[in-house]
Amino acid sequence: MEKYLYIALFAPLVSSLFSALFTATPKKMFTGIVASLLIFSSLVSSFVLLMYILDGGEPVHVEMMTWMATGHLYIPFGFIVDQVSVTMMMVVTLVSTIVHIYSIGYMDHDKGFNRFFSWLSAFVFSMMVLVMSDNYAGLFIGWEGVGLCSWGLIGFWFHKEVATWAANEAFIMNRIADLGMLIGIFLVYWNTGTLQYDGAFAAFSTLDTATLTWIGIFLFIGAMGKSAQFPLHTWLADAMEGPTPVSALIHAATMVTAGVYLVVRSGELYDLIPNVGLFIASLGAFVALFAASMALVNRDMKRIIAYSTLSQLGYMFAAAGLGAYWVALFHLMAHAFFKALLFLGAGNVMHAMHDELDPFKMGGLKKVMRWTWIMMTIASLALAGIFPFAGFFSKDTILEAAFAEHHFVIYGVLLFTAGLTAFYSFRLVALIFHGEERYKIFGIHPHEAYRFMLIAMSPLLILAMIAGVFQVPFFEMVEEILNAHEYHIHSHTTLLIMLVGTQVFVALAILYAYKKYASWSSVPDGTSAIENSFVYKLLYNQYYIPYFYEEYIVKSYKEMSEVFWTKVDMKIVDATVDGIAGIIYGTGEKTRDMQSGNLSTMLKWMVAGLVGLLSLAVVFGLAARYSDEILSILSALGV
Amino acid sequence: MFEAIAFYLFAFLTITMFFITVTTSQALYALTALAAGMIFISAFFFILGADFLGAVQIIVYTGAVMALYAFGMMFFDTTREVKEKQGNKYIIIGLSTLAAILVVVIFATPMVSENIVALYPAIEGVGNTQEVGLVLFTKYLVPFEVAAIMLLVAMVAGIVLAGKKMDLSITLMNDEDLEKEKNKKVLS
Amino acid sequence: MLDHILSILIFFPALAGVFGFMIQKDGMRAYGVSVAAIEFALSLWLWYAFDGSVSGMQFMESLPLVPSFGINYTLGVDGISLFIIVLAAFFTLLGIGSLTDTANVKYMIITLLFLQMTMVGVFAALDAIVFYVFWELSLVPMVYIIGAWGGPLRIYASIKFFLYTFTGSLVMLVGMLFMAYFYYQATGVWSFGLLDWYRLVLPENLQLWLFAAFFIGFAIKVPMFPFHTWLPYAHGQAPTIGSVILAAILLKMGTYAFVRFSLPLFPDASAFFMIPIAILAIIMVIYTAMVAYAQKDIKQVIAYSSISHMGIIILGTFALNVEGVTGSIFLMLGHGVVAGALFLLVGVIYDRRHTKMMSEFGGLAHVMPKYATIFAIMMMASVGMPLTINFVGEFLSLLGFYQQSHILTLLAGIGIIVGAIYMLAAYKKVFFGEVTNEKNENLPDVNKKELFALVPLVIVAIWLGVYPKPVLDPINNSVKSIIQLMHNKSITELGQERIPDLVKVKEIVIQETTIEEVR
Amino acid sequence: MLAPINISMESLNVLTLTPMLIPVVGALLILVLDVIKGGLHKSLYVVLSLLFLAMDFFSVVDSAGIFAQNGTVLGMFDVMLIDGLAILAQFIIVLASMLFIPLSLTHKRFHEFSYPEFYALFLFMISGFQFMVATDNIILIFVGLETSSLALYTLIAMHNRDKSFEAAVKYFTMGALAAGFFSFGAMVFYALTGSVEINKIALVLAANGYADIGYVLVGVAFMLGAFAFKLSLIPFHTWAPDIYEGSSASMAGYMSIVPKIAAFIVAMRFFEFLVHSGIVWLEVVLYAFVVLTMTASNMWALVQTDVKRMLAYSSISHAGFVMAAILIGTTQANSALFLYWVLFTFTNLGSFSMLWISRQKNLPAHQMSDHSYDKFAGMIKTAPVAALIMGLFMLSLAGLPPFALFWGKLYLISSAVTSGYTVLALIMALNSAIAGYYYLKLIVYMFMKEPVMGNDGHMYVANATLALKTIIGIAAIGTIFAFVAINPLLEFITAFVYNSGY
Amino acid sequence: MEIGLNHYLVLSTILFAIGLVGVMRRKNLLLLFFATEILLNSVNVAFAAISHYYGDLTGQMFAFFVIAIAASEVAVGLGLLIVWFKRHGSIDLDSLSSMKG
Repeated sequence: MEKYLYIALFAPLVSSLFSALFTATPKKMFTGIVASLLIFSSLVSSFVLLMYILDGGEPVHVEMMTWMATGHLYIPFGFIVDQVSVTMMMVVTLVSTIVHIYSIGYMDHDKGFNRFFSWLSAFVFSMMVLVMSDNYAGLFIGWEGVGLCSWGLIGFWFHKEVATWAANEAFIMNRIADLGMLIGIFLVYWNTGTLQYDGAFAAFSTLDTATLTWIGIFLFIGAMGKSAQFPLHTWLADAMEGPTPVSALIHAATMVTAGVYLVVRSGELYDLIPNVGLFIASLGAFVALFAASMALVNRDMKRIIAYSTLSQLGYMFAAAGLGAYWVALFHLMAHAFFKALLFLGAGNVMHAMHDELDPFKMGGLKKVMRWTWIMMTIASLALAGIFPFAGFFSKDTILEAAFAEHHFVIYGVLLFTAGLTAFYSFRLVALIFHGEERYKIFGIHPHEAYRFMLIAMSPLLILAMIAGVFQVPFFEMVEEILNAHEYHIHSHTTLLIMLVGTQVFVALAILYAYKKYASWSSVPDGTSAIENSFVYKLLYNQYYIPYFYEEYIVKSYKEMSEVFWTKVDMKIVDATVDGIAGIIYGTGEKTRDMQSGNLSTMLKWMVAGLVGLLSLAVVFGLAARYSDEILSILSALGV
Repeated sequence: MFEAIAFYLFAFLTITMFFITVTTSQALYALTALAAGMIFISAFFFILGADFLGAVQIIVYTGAVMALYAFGMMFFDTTREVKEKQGNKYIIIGLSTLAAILVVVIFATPMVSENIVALYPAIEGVGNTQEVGLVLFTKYLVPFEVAAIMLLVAMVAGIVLAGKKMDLSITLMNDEDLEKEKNKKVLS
Repeated sequence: MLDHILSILIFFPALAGVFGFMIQKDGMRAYGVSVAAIEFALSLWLWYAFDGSVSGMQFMESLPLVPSFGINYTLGVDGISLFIIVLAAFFTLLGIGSLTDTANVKYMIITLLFLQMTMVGVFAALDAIVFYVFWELSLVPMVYIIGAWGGPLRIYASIKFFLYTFTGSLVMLVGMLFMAYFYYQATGVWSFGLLDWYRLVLPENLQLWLFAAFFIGFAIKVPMFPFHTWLPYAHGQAPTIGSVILAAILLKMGTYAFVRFSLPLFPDASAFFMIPIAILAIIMVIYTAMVAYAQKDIKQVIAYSSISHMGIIILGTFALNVEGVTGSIFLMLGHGVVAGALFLLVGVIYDRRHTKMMSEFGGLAHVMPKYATIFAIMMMASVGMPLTINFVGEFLSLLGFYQQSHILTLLAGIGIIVGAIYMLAAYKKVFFGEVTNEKNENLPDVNKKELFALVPLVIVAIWLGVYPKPVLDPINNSVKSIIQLMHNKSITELGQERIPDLVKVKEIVIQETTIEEVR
Repeated sequence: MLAPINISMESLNVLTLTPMLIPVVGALLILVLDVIKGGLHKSLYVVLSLLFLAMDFFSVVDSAGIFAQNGTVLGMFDVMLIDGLAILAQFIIVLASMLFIPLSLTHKRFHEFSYPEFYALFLFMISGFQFMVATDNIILIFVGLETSSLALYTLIAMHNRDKSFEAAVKYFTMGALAAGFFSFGAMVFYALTGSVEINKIALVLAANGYADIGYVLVGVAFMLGAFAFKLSLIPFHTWAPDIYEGSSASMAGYMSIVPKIAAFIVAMRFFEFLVHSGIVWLEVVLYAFVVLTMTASNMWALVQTDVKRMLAYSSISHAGFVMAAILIGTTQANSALFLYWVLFTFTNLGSFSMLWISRQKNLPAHQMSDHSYDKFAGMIKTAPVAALIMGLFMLSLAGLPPFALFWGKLYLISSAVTSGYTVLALIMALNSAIAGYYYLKLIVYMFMKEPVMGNDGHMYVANATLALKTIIGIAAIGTIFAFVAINPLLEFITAFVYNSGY
Repeated sequence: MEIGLNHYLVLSTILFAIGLVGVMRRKNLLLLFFATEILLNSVNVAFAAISHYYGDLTGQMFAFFVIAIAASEVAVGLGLLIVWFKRHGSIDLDSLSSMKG
């Protein structure tokens, strides 16, 4: 099995390096094809491994070589394929294979075609390292690696100012979280003496709660950055400046879920600290609602989907925080499928609309882009959690888990969010595909995407529809290592009421969205009453958080840097040094007149020197001669 | 008693003479006062029994040194009134008075140490000149000879500096000029 | 030959430099490259022959110089110094090989060869005075390089560089003399031998004073905040090759000296000053990173980034445990490679445009894709991306210091954020966007000569990031012996508490080589 | 009546006089030769002087051998004192003189070298210095001092241009005042102890337990004034820059070395016992002298525009630095003094010689003085070897290892450290750093600036001949390879100093 | 009223101080040299006195050599002055200030 492990791991690397060879040359179709094939081979290997694990095989654990070893620290390049990581591997390789193939079409006309595949494959490799590593340090390699590739891919169109800005923002925001992660790793090392998962988990039970809490918090801070949880969420929406396949792969299906993966992976830790878990769950629920609310009014197709991703990540964290790791993981998987599908569909739309993103400028596209319409509708249904699509199985289980754990507030929030999700998803679908063909105003002639792109997307379509089937096998698989409960509400009646109630609520939301937007006819110009209402503005400006960051953090950082340089460094630190030198030089300059060159003055200096010596001599001589008297006087004075 | 009177008298005279020397604006007065002061100093030597020294003082100072200075004065044409720009008088007076007072303060107190042994005691019944000769040509033979070298140096120096050799400066001349001068046989 | 390999390594370039005066101008470059290549090959041989499993000094040589005053020409390498020597040889080779056509190439190469002598000498010296000799001597060629080939402020910069470091090292010299005197008092024999000094246990107050004296010398060289202001000038004005060598090797002398002198000689003082120095290091990390962000000149950005990274090295050094110290030494190598490469990269555009102002550039990724790629790799290495050389060092340094202070490490860790900020911002300004300045439209991409220098650096940066073991192991062994020595020597409770006892935790064999054995 | 005096020749130890008499004989020979046949070329006199100096040198070697066997030798009614200090000082004096005298074989003609009197006076001067160091009798010290000083004044003036006369007159006048100080100081000590021999003075004072401390201090004050003048300690230094500037570069270099070592020896003889007697006043005053001299002269050197004047101030600073050895007063410190001065001889004479070979007769319009900094701009481009050598001397003066002066500084600072003068050691170190600036300034001009238009580099060697180049070569080799010689030198010096009881 | 050694020492000091005044005050070099003669003479008085009171001849020796030195100085000093005067026609020391700083 190790062979498959290595293939799964290194095929993307080979793909990346191969494509990298051609980065400086014009587009070469075969780089895309080779890359896709290599990623596909990785998918196949992952599938083989999945089958092996499903068959009840022992987790595959390899230690390739030593990475760092010093003192007591020993970090190998170790990889493990167990139930959790194989799930992630499947998700990653599957979505990436599809995205790769899709990108051959999507990036067709781009100058940086070869470079794109190099970055994309590099990302897959990093993600594989992230999920397959058997220790925190290896995870961190992948963690940073995906950050790097995300930077490269968001800023892929580096001639665009916004794109590069977003890339840097994403990288730096992630770095903030990475610091937390790093501290978490340090804590793990100094308290358990190892960074290997098995060793560390075994040692956790011996540690006191305070330490564990700190570890849990810091690791979660890392997860917050990567998964764009509040308050580090702003980068995700901005990251939509990257090519859409990137958004599909990185900012929907895989990288952003790394945080969830981390929490799931460290489940044994979070089990020991339920308070932190509750915090994670609460934050997740909050983010779910918070992001969904922003998605309600946004006028950027990709951003809406991005907020939706954010919201779904909130769901995952809510589940993971409540200890329902397998549920979180399952939702992660399901979400990957339908969200990637949604993004790729959005990519088709963008392609068709010449990179227009405002859904209000579209409308009626279903006639031109039939398949895309179908796919996006199904993906939205899945997202909304309509039976029998994938989302239903995963999301409802989260609600059940929240209910079963008696966290009714979280349950309520998540339930309400489910309605919002349905609303904004179908607001989007309705605006894009239904109603009047508003794009005609702008003189755009949309067309359907290449066929092979649609074919490439089809596995996702299928999975979005049927992934619910896997719920039980999945549960059975992961329960071996995750502390998994089946969340059964004791009363079947309650369960039924909940299920049906939720479905009805969601369906109502969908209908409302259709009703409101399916026949939309005009492009809003910011004059309507609703657009000027406080709530609308608040939501549209993302609660003014980016504005706050820009005004109060970025600007003040810039100003402070400027002050540090021009004032502190130049005017204080350096000026002190120069000042000392200047004083020495200046003293020389001022006192050089002592050397007046006049002989008489020179002689006077000599005599003055002598007199100086003599006065000292007399003072000292008298003091020495009358030392007894002086001492007695001094002692009389009480000195 | 005689000694005391003589001391104070000559002390007064030397101080006055030297004072005139350093303060007068007439160069000739200064020269004369210096010569007089030196002669009065020789009086101390006689009082103190250093006859030979007194004689040397008169011969060397009044005879040789003063003659040289007189010659110099004529050469420099400083027999008239000397105009000197004076700087800050207070510095001069202050410094020298301070120096004097400081030393006097110490010197006015008698010495307490008593371990002084005369290394070359005066010999009873022997004239001062003889004694001096004895010490000078035994113990101080080497300094005496070095003094001779010193005088030789002074002589050579005086001849070199004041003679014609310094009239033309080779240092300041270019090579061409030097060749010309050489032809004139002025330079060696 | 192997017995005297260190002497050969030191004096071969100097001798070659002297002979270089006889070479005609045309052949000078070839001569320089071949000399540097031989030197590099010799250094590789040294590495090959080095037994990484031994913790003590190897290839020791000793020759009496002023025996009556205890000064001996003693050399030796251990895992700590070995790699910096190799790096010095490596960079001299790259530097000479990629030298652009400047005025007086001949003198430049001769100067570089002399510089190499001093660099190797500093790291191979095991006698305080010999160390000091090379330490000071290294100033001269560097001052000449800055002053003769530098920018408009070159004279100010070179004088500042010289005087600042010279002042610091003179204070250090006084410290060394005290150290020798205490050794004399303790044993009745004068000695400046480092290994002799290692055996001397000093009372705490003396340790504190001497530590301070050495600290001034080292801190200025590093340079530590607030003694750092010479560095931006030196880098800003120096020609490319000067900045490269300065950043890659010369700065490491300071941090190396901390490990070689301050820690083992004054364990208690090191423990005592750990927190204040860590605070200084944190200021270095964050403050200079912010200052770097405000820079307009790309070279200044990298200059300040050097200071920032040196902060992490200092932090790792004063972690006083194996992880931290090993990490800091590895980071010295890492920063050497990365900063050296970045300065070389800046030199590439400077050669083409004769300006380093970021506002003059923009969109270079369009016209110089290879260049942008290499720059990006090195930038990522600089911000400490895992699997690059810097990450290993930074990770270990911070990890090590975490044992001593959690909160300070957290603060220092901000460095990885602010480091990313200025680097990415600078990269964005130079490479991203449209080509706005028409002068940049036809800039040629990196040429072969530049690739000759850059590609090996990229390879090293990644190779040692992925597989640091061959370097890390020897360092680790030597560091263990130093830490154990410190623990054994420390006399205060603080020292005992802060410096781990390795013997207790795990059996390790500490070998002590002494000068007597060599003689 | 007096009894006839019987003195055995053996007790006189006439041989103790040989080293001093050799130059006297040489000087007389030169004078006689000139009388017999005038107009001989200067090279003859140079070689003759060298010959006599060589003989002098060997005779000092001879006395060194005697000292190594028998210890201190007294002679000529105990006036002559041949101890380690005397021998070491004579070595330095003769060596420096031998390095100096070939410098008169210049390519250009200068006034003083054309006259045999120059060489005669020079040899007389050397003998004066030798007498000065080889005795502890204040009278002989005084006479020797004056002999050499008078000769020196004349030698300076013989350069024969306005500045040199000005320099000579200034030096002379101040020297006369200093002579007054010296004699007054000697008088006070004579009054105190009835003796003019330093060792007896020390004995008597110690026997009295320094009862008349006031008198002692007055005497010391005057003596200090006289020595401070000779050693150019601030504020008695004012002559030094002007005299160095006024005299020829070679003479300036010579003056920075030989008269000072002679004065140092006398100062060492005179102050050592006082320092060790625990007079706080003296320690304070010497401390002040050392610090003031080092620091202030460094500051003034910073602001100079002429290299020779800069070197003059730097010489003052070095003198202050070495004065610290007298203050510290241990065997190590006194040895350090000699070590320092030997190394300083090579370096400083070398750097002044470099100025000397670049001496022009006519200054270009833009050049303000003989050796202004501008003159050396871009020297590396036009005269690389000369620039390298000059740079070498500057680095050595700055105390950069491993060049000569570093070892001197090292040992001297170490002696301060060893005797607990921590602050002094730090001040000395920091002053070396300040000094680094002005030495570097010249290097900056030479190596980093562009040459003035029309400068083909010839002017840097305008005055060069083989003889001058040889001397510079010797100085350069001595400066670079000093580290080889440190150990034997140190052992030799320490043994001699220790065995002389210092 | 016995005249003791101290009297002579004080006298010598006063004379010395007068010499110092002259040295500092005089701008005419020739007259300045007079003052230096006074300095040396004042010391001679003291030497003779000490010699007398201690019954020791060394003081007289010293005075003797001081006189010799003074005489030599005059020779050299006058020589220098003559050269200077030949060039500049002045022996005012204010004319001697081409070097300074």
